[in-house]
Amino acid sequence: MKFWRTPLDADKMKIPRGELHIIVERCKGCAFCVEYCPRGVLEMSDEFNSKGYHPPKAVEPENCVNCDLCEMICPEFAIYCLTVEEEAVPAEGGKGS
Amino acid sequence: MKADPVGVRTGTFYLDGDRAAAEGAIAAGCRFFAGYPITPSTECAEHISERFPEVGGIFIQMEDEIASITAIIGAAWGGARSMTVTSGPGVSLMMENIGLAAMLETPCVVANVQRGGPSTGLPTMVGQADVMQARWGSHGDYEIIAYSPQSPQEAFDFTVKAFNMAEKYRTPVMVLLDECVGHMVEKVVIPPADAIEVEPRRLTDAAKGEYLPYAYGDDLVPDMAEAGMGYRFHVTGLTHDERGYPEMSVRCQDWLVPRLVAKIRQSADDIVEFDEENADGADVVVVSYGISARVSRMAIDLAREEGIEVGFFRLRTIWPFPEKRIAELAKKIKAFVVVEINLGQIFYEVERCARGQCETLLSPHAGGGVHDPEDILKVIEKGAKAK
Amino acid sequence: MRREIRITGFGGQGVILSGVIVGKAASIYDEKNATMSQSYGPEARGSACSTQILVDDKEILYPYIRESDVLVAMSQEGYTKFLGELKADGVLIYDEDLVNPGEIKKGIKAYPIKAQRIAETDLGRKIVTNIVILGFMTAVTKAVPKEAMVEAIKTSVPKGTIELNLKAFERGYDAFREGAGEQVEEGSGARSGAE
Amino acid sequence: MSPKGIPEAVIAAVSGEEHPIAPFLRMDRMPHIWCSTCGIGTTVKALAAAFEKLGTDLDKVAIVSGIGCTGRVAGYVRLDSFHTTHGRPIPFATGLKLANPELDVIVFSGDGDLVAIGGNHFIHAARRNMDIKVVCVNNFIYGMTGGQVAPTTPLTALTSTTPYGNAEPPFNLCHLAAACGANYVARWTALHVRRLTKAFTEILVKPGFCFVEIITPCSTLYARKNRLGTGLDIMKYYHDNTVIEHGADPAEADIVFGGPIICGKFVERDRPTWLEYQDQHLTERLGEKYFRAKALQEACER
Repeated sequence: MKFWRTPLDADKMKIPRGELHIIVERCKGCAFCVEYCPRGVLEMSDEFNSKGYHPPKAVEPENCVNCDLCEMICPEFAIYCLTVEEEAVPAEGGKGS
Repeated sequence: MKADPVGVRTGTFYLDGDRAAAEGAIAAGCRFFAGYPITPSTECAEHISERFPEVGGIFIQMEDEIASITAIIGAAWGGARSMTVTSGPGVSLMMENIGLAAMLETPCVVANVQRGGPSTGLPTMVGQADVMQARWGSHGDYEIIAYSPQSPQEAFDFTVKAFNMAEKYRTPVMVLLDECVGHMVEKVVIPPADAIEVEPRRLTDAAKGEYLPYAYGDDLVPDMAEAGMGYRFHVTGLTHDERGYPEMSVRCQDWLVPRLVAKIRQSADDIVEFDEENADGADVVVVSYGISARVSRMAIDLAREEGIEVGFFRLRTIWPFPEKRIAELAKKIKAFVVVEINLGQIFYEVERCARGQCETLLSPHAGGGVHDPEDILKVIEKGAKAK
Repeated sequence: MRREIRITGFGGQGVILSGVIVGKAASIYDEKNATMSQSYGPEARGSACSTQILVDDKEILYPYIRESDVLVAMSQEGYTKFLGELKADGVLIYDEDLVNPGEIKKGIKAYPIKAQRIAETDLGRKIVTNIVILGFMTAVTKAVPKEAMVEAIKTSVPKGTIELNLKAFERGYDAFREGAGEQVEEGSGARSGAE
Repeated sequence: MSPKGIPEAVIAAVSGEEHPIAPFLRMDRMPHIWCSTCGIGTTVKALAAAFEKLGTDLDKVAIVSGIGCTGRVAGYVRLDSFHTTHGRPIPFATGLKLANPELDVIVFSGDGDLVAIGGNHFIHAARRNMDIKVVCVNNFIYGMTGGQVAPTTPLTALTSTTPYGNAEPPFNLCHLAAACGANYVARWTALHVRRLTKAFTEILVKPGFCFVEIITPCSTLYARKNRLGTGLDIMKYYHDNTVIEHGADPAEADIVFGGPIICGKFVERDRPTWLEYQDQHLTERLGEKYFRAKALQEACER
């Protein structure tokens, strides 16, 4: 993970990881999640769901930091993140890298 | 279940019908009242506002009649026995939400102290022209229960009954006073609490997660849950299924609405009350209710002095209408004479039930006063001459 | 026997309370039926105000006055308005400082009383005028037993004023002298009553 | 099975999992009826998140809606929920709350419902400081009936009943609520999901009449008629044109067509609620005779 200014405690920081879940059939293709994901995890897919909408797909799922914004902003309750309980992912540029 | 003694002011009082209805409500366990001032019903609200702080009731004067009826429906779902009181123009405003109460199957009581109409009409003077509005006022099919007291004593008694029927059948119940009964002061005896029967609310005992708000048994009345009991139920004014969920379909409409009507109609014998005097063997039967029933009896006495065989039929409940008995009497008599302070409302109901088997005559009054007994007598005389 | 009583006056004279007391006395402290109705709206606020009490041994079927047996007038306006409904041989009771009855029809039994003056000077409280006149009416008409009226007053007036009101009642009651208020001779203007 | 979509059971079976909001919603009623890019669902998610944060006992929460698109919220959330008549959720909630003061009562409805047909109830409930939480999803238009002008429609905006543009000044809802005496007044947009969630956590614990206005896209009707693009374009508009100003005078926070949207927590104060005032006043006046006096005394001692 890159910082514009390396925090002093970057070596102790854990970067949270999220596991994205997309309920494709519930999606109505508003693209809010794609637009507002701060980590650029999502993209609209070319696939149709059965209602004819293009649901999002995770193009960089490993970038998800479990911020929940997609889950919060989705008006369809069609996307959510689950916390991935892993060891700390060291931040790039920190002392631990 | 007996009445809570906290609310019962046992004794002999000199009370007007409005205040007697208020005492009836409190005795029946009413602990939430929302209302808006309107003549000639205001004395009831005033009396409750004075009494409630000492019995644990919540009185709130709302911003209009629509808010008042809606608040009492909300209060019923919050666990209170609730009531509002109003008069003609106020009832007109309440009608949409009386339909909501019928649709959600909400026990609550609406008292209408009838005055002369239409529109603002005669605010301080008597009328009985809201009886059909009581039955048909809100849009869509539903049934209603309505009582018609003829004295302050009955204003007390019938208001207690109204609460009981509201709980028993989970329906809004109307008490149709008229200005004359509402404002007339007369002796009222309030019995001790243990002599007043109070119908308990039909609360569900279903396990959490298994409650279906509109599942019903033989009596067609679903058990109720109140907010906060943990059932987390949903109710809606939309056509709904037994889960309370909206379902816009012919099938669901046909499942729901006929039952709303049938739950009252099939129990009509339990609900309907009337007084009958010398109706069997009479040539003419006078049908009346409210204050007109009292005045009618003067005319009946005059007619009997003339040798006319007159019977008397007084509606204690107006809705449901005592169809069966009216139909039976129609076969035996020459004529019904309907005495009411309007230009023909219950008259049509009697005529419908008589099915042409006897004459049905109206002794009308446009409102503002009661009938002259001599005018009623003339109609009785006409009825006696019917074939 | 049905008796129809009209009490009329200004709003604020205690007309309605008077009606309640008479009705309560008859129906609760005597064994009769009695209904009381009052006038509503602007009438009750400063102008002519009235109450009608119907007393009967039987159930009261007709709720309004058709022909009054007794008219108690505490204002000119009320007197003018309701004189017409008084029976040809009815009883008229009026405060003679407040009502000029003009020519009283033959047959009507008229009983004047200076009720407000008695209340003000003898009792020191104008507010009990209505109770003075009720005492007088009770003595004149015997429509309701005196004891019943006393009980009704006790349970109808504010607690602190019971004694004063009972005194007012007695004072009005005693103001009637048997034999007074015989039928008024036409145009004679001769009225014998209390003070 | 819903006539419109895939049954939830199938979705759950296919995806194998369920959304974390599921316990809060009536999943058997999903999918909901709201259009693509409508923000109402987002506001519901924020409410659910607020409950989760607070750890609220949901058995003691009741929600009341009126009629309209937002009026359907009561039908979707798994609380004691009441879908009432048009304009009347506030008086219904008033009765519900006063009959059982232990309940948290939330009114969740739209702008047409709450401030047009229900406007009188709105101002009086605020005046009384009735202890209910009023959430108004404001999309500037009557959605369910097909895009007619609302009392919130900005001047000049096109609607199906103002085909030449709206010539009536709209209500500023926050100003209205504040002027009438609300204890808490805030405005956010459907984009401000975190701040909105925070606002919900605040009103759920704050006594008295609390009001949150949420500016929300209606892409199907309002945006289309006014050529404002997609729902996403509107969200971008919120992003670029929102001015967050806590404590701003709500009188200065009018919404103008094409203008900035001032958001924030405008009012937070502590007027006594209707029932608190009744209790205090009647205890003073009636003493022991006041029925609730004893219970209140016991509550104080506890």
